[in-house]
Amino acid sequence: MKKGFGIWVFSTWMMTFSLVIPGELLAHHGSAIYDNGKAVVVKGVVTEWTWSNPHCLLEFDVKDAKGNSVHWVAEVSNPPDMTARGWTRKMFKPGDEVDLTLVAAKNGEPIGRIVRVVVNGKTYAGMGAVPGEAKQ
Amino acid sequence: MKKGFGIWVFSTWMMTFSLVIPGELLAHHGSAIYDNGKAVVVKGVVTEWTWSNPHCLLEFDVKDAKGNSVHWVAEVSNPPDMTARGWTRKMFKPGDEVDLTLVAAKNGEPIGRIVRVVVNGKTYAGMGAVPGEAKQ
Amino acid sequence: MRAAILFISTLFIAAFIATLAAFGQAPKRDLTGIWAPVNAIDGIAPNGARNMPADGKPEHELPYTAAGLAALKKNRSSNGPNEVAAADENDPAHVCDPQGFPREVLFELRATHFIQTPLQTMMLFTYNKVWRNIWTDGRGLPKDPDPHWFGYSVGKWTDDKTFVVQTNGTDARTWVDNAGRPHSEDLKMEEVYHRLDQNTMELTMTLDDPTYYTKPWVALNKMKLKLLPPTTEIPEMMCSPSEIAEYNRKHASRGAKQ
Amino acid sequence: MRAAILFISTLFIAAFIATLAAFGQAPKRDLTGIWAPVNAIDGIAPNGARNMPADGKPEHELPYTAAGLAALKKNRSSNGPNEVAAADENDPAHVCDPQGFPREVLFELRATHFIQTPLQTMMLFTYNKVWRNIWTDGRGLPKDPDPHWFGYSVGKWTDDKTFVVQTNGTDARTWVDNAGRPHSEDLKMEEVYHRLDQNTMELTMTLDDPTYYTKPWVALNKMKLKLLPPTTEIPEMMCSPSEIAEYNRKHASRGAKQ
Repeated sequence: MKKGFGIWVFSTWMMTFSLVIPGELLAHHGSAIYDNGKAVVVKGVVTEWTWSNPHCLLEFDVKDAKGNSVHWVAEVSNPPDMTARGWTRKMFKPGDEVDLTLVAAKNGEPIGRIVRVVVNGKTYAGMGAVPGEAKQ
Repeated sequence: MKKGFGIWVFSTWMMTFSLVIPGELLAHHGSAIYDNGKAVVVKGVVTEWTWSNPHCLLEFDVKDAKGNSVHWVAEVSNPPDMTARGWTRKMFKPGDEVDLTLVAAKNGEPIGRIVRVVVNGKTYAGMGAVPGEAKQ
Repeated sequence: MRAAILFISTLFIAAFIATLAAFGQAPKRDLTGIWAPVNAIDGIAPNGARNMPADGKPEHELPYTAAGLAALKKNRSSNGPNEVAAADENDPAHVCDPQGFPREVLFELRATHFIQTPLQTMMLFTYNKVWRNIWTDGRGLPKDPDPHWFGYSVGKWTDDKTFVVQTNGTDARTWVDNAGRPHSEDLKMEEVYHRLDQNTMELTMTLDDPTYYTKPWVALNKMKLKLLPPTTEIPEMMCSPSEIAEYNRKHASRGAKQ
Repeated sequence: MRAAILFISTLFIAAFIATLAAFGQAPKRDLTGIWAPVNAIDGIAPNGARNMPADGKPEHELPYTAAGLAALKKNRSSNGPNEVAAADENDPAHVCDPQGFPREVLFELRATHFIQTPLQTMMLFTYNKVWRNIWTDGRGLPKDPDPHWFGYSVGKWTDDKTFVVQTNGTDARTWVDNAGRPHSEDLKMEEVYHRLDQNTMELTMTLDDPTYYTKPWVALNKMKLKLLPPTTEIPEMMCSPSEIAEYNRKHASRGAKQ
C-alpha cells in the first residue's frame, strides 16, 4: 500500500493458508494481483457503478486525513454471479456512502476486490472471505 | 495503381453506373476502399490462403517485368458464403499458380477483392461482377 | 397382432402427414424447423433494414427525433450511402460485441432453427451461433427491465397461423441494423410470423422507440422465409476478435491509408 | 360427453406423470430441460477441468506428448498454479474469441437447456448464449472435417438412460479448459450423459488427442447435474470486447503495473 491514503487498514496477515476458497472463486480472472492476506477497510463515496461483464466495477472516492481524495476502482464478479448474491444493477448510485472491506493490489494502486460492502444500511457479501475472519 | 508493378491491367472505366450489384454484396464491409470501375488482372503464385471470418484472404506474389515480386492480399466473403459458391478451405495451397481478376484499392496498396479466380484449371466466381463485362 | 395394428396406424399417420404436405397445409401453431429468407440478401441486408434501407431515398428516411439524429451521427458504418472505409468505422459488431436484438434479425439473418417447447419458442441463429428465448407461457413483458443484448421477449399465437412476439429491455449500445440506425432503451418491438403454408412464412417487424423516433416504423414488411430440410447443416459463422485483428492488419487497415 | 372423456383422460395422464415424478422415475431417452451442475464451482472450474484441475498435484498431471508440452507452454492463463496477472495472460476467451468445444463444457458450464428434436439434441448454453448441435439421426463423425470452434458432434442412446456423444473437428486455437490445456485438431471426445432419476444426471467426458497426449484422459468423472424448473430464466452472460477493454483500462492493466 502507498502511504498517505489515510485509509483505515486492518492488516492481518494470514501465514498458514490461502484464503481463496475454491467455492467462492467464481471470477474469470485470478487473484495474482491481490494481497489476499490483508483486509483493507475504507469509507468511500460512490462515483460510478458498472454492472457489466467480465466483472462489475465500483468506483468511489476516499478522503484522507488532509482532505485529499483518492479514486478507487474495485471489482466483484459478473452480473449473473452477483445477482445470485442479491446484488443489483441499481444498488449503488453516485453519492452513496459505502463501507467497504477489500483486498487490494500488491503494487499499491488504488484498485481492489470487494469482499464486503455496506450501502444504505444493508450488508452485501462480495468475493472471497475477509482475511483474518473465520469463515462462517 | 502504383506504376511499375508490371501487372496486366485491363482498365475499363464504367462511368454510367455502379457495378456493385446488391445481390452480390454479401460482405460485412463495404467497398469504399475499392476502385470498383476497373478490373485488375494478374497472374500470381499463392503464398497463403486464410479460410476465416470476417473475410477469407488469399495472399500471392506477382512478378513484374524486372523480376521484382509484389505481395498481394485479396479478400472474398466469409466461409459460409464462399462455400455456397463452391469454394473450400483447401482449394489453394502455397505454390499454386492463379489467374485473378480483382478490384483493387484506390490508394494503390496491393490489396483487392477477388472477382474471379482460376486455379488448377477451374474457374471460381468471387465477389461482384467484373468491371467492363456484361452481367451474366 | 399388436405389432400389426401399430404398423398400420403408423402407415396411416405417415400417409396423413404426406397428404397434408402435398396440399401445402401448414401445421397449426407450429414454426418448428429451419427457416431462411427466400432471397438471401433480404436477410443479410448490408445496407440496413430491408424495408427501410439506408439508400438515400427520401421514402426510406427514418422519422428521427433530435436525440435520434444525434445518436445516428455517432455511428459510422462501413455500409450504406455514408459508408466509411473499414478501418474508420465504429461498428460494435465489427469488434465482436454481441449484435444483440433486433440486429440479429435485421442483419445476417441466415438459416434459423425454430424450436418450440411447452413454455417457449427458441430461435437458434446462424450468426454467432446464438440462441434467443421467447416465453409463450402467457407472461407479459417486464415493466422495468435491466437492459440486455437480446432484450426480453414474449410471444403468443393470435390465430393458428400467426405468432406475435413482443420485445423490450434491449441494450442501447447495439445498432438496429447494419447501417448504424440507433435505438434507445425505450425501444419496443413487434414481430409477426405468419405461416402461409407448409414451406413458407412471412415476417413483419415494427420498431417503436419514442425517444429516438417520432413514430413506429416497419423494418421488415412481409419478408418471405422458406422452410429448409431438417438435415440442413447450419454453417458455423462466429465473430472472432483475433481473426478480425488479422484481417485488419493484413487488409482493411491498408485500404484506409492515404 | 367427449369433453368429459378428454377431461378424465387428461386427469389420468397428469396423475401418471405426477406419480412418476414422485418416485423419481426418469423419462426414457430424454434429457429435455434445463440442467446445471449440482455444485456450481464444478461447472465454472476456474482451475481447469474438474477431474484434472491444474492444482500442481502429481495425480492431476496430464500425459503430455512433447508437442503437447510445447503447446501448453504457449498458453498463459490467469488461473491455476502458474497464473499470471490478468494483463499478462493470453487467454483467447478473454479477448472474446469463441470458447469453443470442449471449453464451453469444461469452463463456465452453467444452466444449459437441452432440447431434443427428431433428428438432433440441442444444447443451449448460458455462457455467450451459444447453441450446439448433436445429430442423433444415426450418422457417424465426418472423416476429414474442417475445423470449427464447436467441432462436429453425433449422439446416440446406448440404453434408455445413457446418451453418448462423440465429437471431432474442433479448432486447435481454443483451449481445452480455463487452465490453458491445449489440444490439436486430432482431438476426439466422448461425453456420456447418464440420467439417474427425474432430477439428476451424471456427465463423464473423456478426451483423446494422440498428438498432444500419450493416452486418453477423463476431464469430468460423473459430474452431477440437477434439473432446474422449466421457467428458469437463464441469465445473459456474453463476452463483449468493448466491456473487456473498459475493464482492462480501469482495473486489470493497473493491477499489473510494477
